[in-house]
Amino acid sequence: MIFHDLLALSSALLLLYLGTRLVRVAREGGPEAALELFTHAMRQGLWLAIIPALCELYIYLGLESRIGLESGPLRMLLISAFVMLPVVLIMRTASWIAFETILGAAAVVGVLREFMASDGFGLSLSDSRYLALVVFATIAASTLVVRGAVTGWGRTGLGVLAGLATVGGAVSFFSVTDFEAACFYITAAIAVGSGVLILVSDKIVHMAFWLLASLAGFASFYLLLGADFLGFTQVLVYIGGILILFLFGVMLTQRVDVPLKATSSLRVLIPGIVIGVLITGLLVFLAGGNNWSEKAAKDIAQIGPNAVKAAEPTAFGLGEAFMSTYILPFEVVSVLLLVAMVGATYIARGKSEGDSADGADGEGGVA
Amino acid sequence: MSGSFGTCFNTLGGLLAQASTPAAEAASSGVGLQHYLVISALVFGLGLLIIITRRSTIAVLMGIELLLNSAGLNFVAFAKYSAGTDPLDGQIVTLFVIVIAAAEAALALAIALNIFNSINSVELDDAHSLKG
Amino acid sequence: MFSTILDPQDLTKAALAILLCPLAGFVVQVFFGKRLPRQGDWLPTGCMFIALSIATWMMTVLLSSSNGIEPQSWLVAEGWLSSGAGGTDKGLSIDFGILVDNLTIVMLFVVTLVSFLVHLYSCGYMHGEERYNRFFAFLGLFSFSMLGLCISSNLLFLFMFWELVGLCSYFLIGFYFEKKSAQNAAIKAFMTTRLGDVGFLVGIMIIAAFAGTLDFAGIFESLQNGTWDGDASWWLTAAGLGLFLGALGKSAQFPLHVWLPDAMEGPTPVSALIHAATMVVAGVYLVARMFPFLAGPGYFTGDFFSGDVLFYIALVGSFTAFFAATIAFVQTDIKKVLAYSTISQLGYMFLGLGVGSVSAGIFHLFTHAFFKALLFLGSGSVIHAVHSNEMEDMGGLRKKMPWTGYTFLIGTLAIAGLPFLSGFHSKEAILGNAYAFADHMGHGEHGSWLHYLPFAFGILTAGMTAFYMFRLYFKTFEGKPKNQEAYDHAHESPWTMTVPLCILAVLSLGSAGVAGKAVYWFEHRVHSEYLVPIAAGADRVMDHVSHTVHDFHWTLSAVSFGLFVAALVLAYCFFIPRGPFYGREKGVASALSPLYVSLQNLWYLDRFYTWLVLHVLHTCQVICGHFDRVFVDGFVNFWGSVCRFFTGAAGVLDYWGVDGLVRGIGNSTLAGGRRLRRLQTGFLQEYVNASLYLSGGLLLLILVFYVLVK
Amino acid sequence: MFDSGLLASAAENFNAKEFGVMFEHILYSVSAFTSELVLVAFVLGTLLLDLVLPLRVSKHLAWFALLGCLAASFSGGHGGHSEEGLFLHMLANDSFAAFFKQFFLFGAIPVILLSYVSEQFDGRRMGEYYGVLLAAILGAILMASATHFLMLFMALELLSIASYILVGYIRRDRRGAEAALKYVIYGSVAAAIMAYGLSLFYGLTGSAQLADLANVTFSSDHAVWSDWTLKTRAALTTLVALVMVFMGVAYKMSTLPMHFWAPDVYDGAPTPVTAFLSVISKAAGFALTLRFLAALPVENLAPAWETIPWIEMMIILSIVTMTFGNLSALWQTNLKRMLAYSSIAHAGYMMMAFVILHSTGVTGAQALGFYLLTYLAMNFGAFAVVILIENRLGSVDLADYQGMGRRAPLLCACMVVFLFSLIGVPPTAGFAGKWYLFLGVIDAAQNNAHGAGLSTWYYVLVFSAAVNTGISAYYYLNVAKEMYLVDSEQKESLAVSTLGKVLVAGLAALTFYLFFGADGVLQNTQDMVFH
Repeated sequence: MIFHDLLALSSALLLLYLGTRLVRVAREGGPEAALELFTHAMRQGLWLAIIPALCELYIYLGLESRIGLESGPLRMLLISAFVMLPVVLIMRTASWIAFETILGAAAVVGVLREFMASDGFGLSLSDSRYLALVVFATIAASTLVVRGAVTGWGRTGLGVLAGLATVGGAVSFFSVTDFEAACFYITAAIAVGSGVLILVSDKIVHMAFWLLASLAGFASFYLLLGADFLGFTQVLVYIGGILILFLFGVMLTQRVDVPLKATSSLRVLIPGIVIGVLITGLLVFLAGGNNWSEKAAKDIAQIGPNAVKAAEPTAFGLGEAFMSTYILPFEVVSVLLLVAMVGATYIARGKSEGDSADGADGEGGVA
Repeated sequence: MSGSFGTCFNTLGGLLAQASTPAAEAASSGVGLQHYLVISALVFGLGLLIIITRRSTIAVLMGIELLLNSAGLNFVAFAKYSAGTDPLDGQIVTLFVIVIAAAEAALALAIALNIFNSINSVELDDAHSLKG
Repeated sequence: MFSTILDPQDLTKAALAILLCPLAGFVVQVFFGKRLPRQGDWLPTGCMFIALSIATWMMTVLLSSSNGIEPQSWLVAEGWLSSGAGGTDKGLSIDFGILVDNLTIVMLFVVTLVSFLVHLYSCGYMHGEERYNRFFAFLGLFSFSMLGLCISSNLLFLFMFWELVGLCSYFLIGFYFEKKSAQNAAIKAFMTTRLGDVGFLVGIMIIAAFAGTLDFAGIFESLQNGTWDGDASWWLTAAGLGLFLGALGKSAQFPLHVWLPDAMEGPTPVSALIHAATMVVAGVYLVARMFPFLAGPGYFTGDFFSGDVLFYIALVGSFTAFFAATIAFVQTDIKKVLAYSTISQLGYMFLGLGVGSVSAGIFHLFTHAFFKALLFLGSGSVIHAVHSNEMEDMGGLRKKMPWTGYTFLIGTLAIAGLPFLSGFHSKEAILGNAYAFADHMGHGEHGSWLHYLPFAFGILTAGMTAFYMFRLYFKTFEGKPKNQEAYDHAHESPWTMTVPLCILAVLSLGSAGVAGKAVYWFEHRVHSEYLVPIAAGADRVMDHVSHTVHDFHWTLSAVSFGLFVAALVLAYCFFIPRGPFYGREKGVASALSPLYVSLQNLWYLDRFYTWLVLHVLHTCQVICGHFDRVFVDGFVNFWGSVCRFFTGAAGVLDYWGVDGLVRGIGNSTLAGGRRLRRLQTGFLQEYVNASLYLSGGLLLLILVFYVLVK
Repeated sequence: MFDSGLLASAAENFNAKEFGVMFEHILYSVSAFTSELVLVAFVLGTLLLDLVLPLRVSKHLAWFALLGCLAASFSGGHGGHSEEGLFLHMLANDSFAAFFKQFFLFGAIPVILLSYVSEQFDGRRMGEYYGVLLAAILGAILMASATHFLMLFMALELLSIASYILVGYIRRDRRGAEAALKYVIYGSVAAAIMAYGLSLFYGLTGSAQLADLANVTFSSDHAVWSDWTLKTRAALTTLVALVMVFMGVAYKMSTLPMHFWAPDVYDGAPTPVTAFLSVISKAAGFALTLRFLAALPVENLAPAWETIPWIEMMIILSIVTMTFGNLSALWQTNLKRMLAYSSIAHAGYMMMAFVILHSTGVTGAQALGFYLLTYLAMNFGAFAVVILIENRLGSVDLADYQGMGRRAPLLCACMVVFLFSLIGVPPTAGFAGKWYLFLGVIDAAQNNAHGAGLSTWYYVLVFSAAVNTGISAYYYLNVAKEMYLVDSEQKESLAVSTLGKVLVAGLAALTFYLFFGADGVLQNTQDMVFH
């Protein structure tokens, strides 16, 4: 199809761009400079280029299996490895073991899943329960790992979080009645509670941790809503990418453990809190009592409150949609990412003013 | 356990709504659309509060991520529960929102780094030379 | 080619030729003027001469026809600007066209004549000035705009040329831009007239919306069709007042007259051209042109005295005439006296139009153009000689400058209304019509003393005019020199300056040649019919009016002659050394000191504007001090700008306005604490906050509408 | 989960015929999408050429980018406008979209030339700049034609992200960095709020198509509870969603309540970028908003919409925006800041187009399209003069313009033309543009285009706009005054590049042309419709 060719072309051009710049820098500043530029670019968001490539790969595979090629666990492994590559690269320079752990857990999800779905443990879990279990386990494990690094309220909060996640995991592992509701409330507590903790934390790194927990909660929501691919993407992109980026931002711009100047001045704070609370109240008011549509009632009436609808894998559908209905956004987003990437690398480039000194760019103005 | 949670939730919803709608009644013991919407509204509010009250650029960016996530959750929840919709529609929108958010965050951080190189700070309050 | 242009059957081509002459002069002058011999002053002058020749020819065509010519129009560019879904009922199509009728020809003649003489005069007066070439370029552009204004067949094009006239006046008033006062005067003139133009534009919009056309013929037709009947009559009045507001600004009528005296900062020929003969009469022309519209649907049934707008015009005009005359009493700057006299005479013109006699108003415009241009150019000649504007530096100059002195005397007599001079005729026509109006309306159903007011003001002003003009003349040209040094250096001006004076003097006499014939022709018009075509049904009323005017004619002449003589005697007593009260004017003044002081202060009007603005400002400050900066900033800026609008006097303003503001803000800041930051603080989170609040406010506003309105 | 059974069922569901139809449609869409594809190719081309070209040549990539715009403009000649849209209702394929496509491609040319003549970028590699600029143009084009929430959001983000980069393009410049930071944060917040609003609309209609906004319906059976405040809570939701979406687009249009970023960002950004933001970015926002509003039903009102007073809201916003802009501009001494506030004021005028959206006379699309054209000419012109003078003086302070009339006669003469056009004085384009807007509103008031009872509102709107043009005259004339009526000690004339002079003169000529040739231009905008 012409679009695949176009896509391939744009990816090729992208690689060409990167490659040429690297070669150029290498010629002018030697291999060290090139390496530095490369790692710097990776830190600064070049990894974003992976996302369309990832989607592309996923879809290619999805379409292939549609016409009869069975790949199964191998495919998931491939994807996981592919995704982990830049993450690990970043990890190594940052040596954030905790994150490595979390992401490692996220990455084995695919393998585990394949294994368990084939009754490897002799358990027959429904999809949703299984997914929820994985997410909760991830959260709990990572929290416990990270907990050692923090002190004070952050430590307590993490403990609570870990407890919640453990309960969630237990709920999902043992067949509890009204499974979905239990999962939902625990996830909600994690997502919203972590959000509150972001608001009141006094250290930027703690905020990042809480953001991680909150976003993991959202991933869990997506899974509960039957959007498996979306849940994984959330984990990979947000937790694997954006958060790392944030932490780099933190490291590059300020000392990690220094408490922040608490908040803005009162003249912003008070009216800000007032309007924020008002808006929240309004939205909750609207969400809570609106007769949004007829279907919600019907669906639940048909299925019954306690019956968990068997979630179908969404990858096939998404793949098809990407290649048909949503082909245009799919192509446009690659332009968008290209622009963002070019811009981010350009703007965050080192201290040298003119472009003639590209070779010195590698140092990246970093610690 | 679920009972107590559910009661709390429905009491809240009932207070807000003054009368529960059929959808809420049908889902009284389960999780329905409104539950997700309330969560997303709460997170949206939290995001706004973070944006307004925290001074660090990076914290503000985290707030923006929360806003975008709450919008995404809305899309997915509506897609699952609303009439006549293909669930995949909402998911795809959210997928793109995530990707766009990533691009935006990367760029914003690059810009924050850039201003750090100029004024040696990423506090928003320190960047106010343009005014009037 | 000449036969095409000079075709008595089709005058529109000739009108276009007149329009293009000064344009051509301008274009060449602006690009190549500096490189031409004599900096190219002969070029625009020559172009204006050609234009004048054609206009004179048109005038002869007009005069040779007993009842005037039929209106002729020529659509030069049809559908130049069109809108609406291709010719639907509410679509609007605007054509650029040329309309030539009696009124146009009169205006063309006046403008080209005065303009040509001013060009000629400037060759002498401006000689050796910096930017000499540019001055002529501006003069050419100005003449072009004024001529374009007169021949447009379309209100929108009239407006465009109108704006162009304003723009040129901006350049010409600010010609000596080295002087701060000239800069301020230029801005003041432009802004004040623009204030009126807002009304004009609104009027145009309303007309476009209702009539669906902006062609004059189309507008009058819509009036006849009943488009404006019923509920729409309110809009008719609104549109009429809007147009009048435009005229008010341009023609410097009360209360927008404040710019004209300041505008004397421009070179004297410019004063003569812009502020005596052409630009300020644009408003008069507009009212005359739109007369049927302003008179309302009654115009077509002969009931055009009943139009609300016309009556307002008469009231404002007559009051302005009186008001400006009082101020002219005490001015000591020769050009300022003439400036206020101009305002006063323009008031006369509006009085004439307002009482329903277009011919009388335009007649006065016609004669006024000559004697006022004469007076201005004469004063320019004097200023040129003694290098001062103050009458305290003059006196006895007639002996040194006979040509200037005698021609100035003729001008004075003409404006003062000596019988059988041009000014006398036109003033009589206006007063006669004003009396007829008062007589007709005052006895009518809704008649009141208000209807006699215009006439009363008019007759009062006639006497006052004579007095202050003689005061001017006596103090300048008669008696003993008050400043011997200046007197010794004074000398007669070169011929380029005196020749225009003589020509204008002859025209002001109104007894010979073209002017004489024109004056008689005009008088004939005034007593029989109107310059603009009148409806058939109006004949009866016309007859009645003209009879009243005729009956009253001799009484009126006697009265005004009496006033003239009384004013002359009084002026003689005060300002001639042999007179019994010579030198005692100060005593009289101090006896009448409250009146005198207020006159000297221009009836405190300029100050009133300043005071009003500052007072309101202060109140607002106190109130707003406790609001958010949004409101404070808004009001401060707004009132600050209004201050500048009206006063333009930077010195006073800086002290009372800006400093006062700063002080006020300082105090409020102390009181109101940190809440009074500037809105655009530079703090991003405050922006976000403010945006959220504003959005919330927006939501609330919608809810209010939602609940209340729907 | 990935067992063969599922795969088999998926294969069964696969309908080859349906797929074929879709494929046909996509092929068709691509043929109507050529100019955007060409633009993308030039984006990549610019970036790549920058890598192989030496530094001193990279400045001249401007010509390559210019070529890209022209090529895209000429390759857009797809015959016939279909009503079914492109890419399965992702984009509209109507005359409105076509007009704006050409508008943006045409408007990019002055931006590129301004960047080329500006000396702010000297010594910098310009490949990324022009590449990103072209991508921004692509975003603007998509914004004008998007008919799907996702596409709409994505196009807006594409333009925004590209703009952030352009604003911060001069690294290590403190003001530029601050401007970029403010822009990116403010913009992200606005976009996120808009996304939330869109999600609410999605929930209300069950569809992400703009066209389905008309289907917002509420069953009022369950709404008895709410009589104490509103008729339905659902209607309140619609209002909130509307305001939220409006916040997103208002930020692009720089109208109240989301205008706060504009003065600071305009001030700190490189001047050509400021010009870009004030015209192209704004125009894209207006195009998007107009399309959005056009999707709201007016005729045969759906139950939810008949009570939403969005026209009154627009009128109030329009008045407040123009007044705010003009009043704030009065006291500015920095020319870029003044133009920023003036740009806010002009956004207020342009908002008048929204209220005459469905008129039978001058339609909103027509008046807006024409006004944007005039605004393009005059505002780019003004910025061109500012840039050329900034090149020499390194300052945009009004005080430095004293006596400039003698030092740079051509520039200042043209500047006066632009200023008068911005005021709206004939015979310049600004007058014609305003004329059409004003006329449209009055026309609509006469015809009761949006129902009776609004006429007074319309007259108030026109009156305020007329008063506002009066106010604006003050600060525009102030610039003219400084240039011509104030003398300065500096007398030597400014050396201005020939290209700069040609550019300025060309824009001045365009300013006049749009007045005198208004008729011809309007013929092109007359049949602008939405599908």
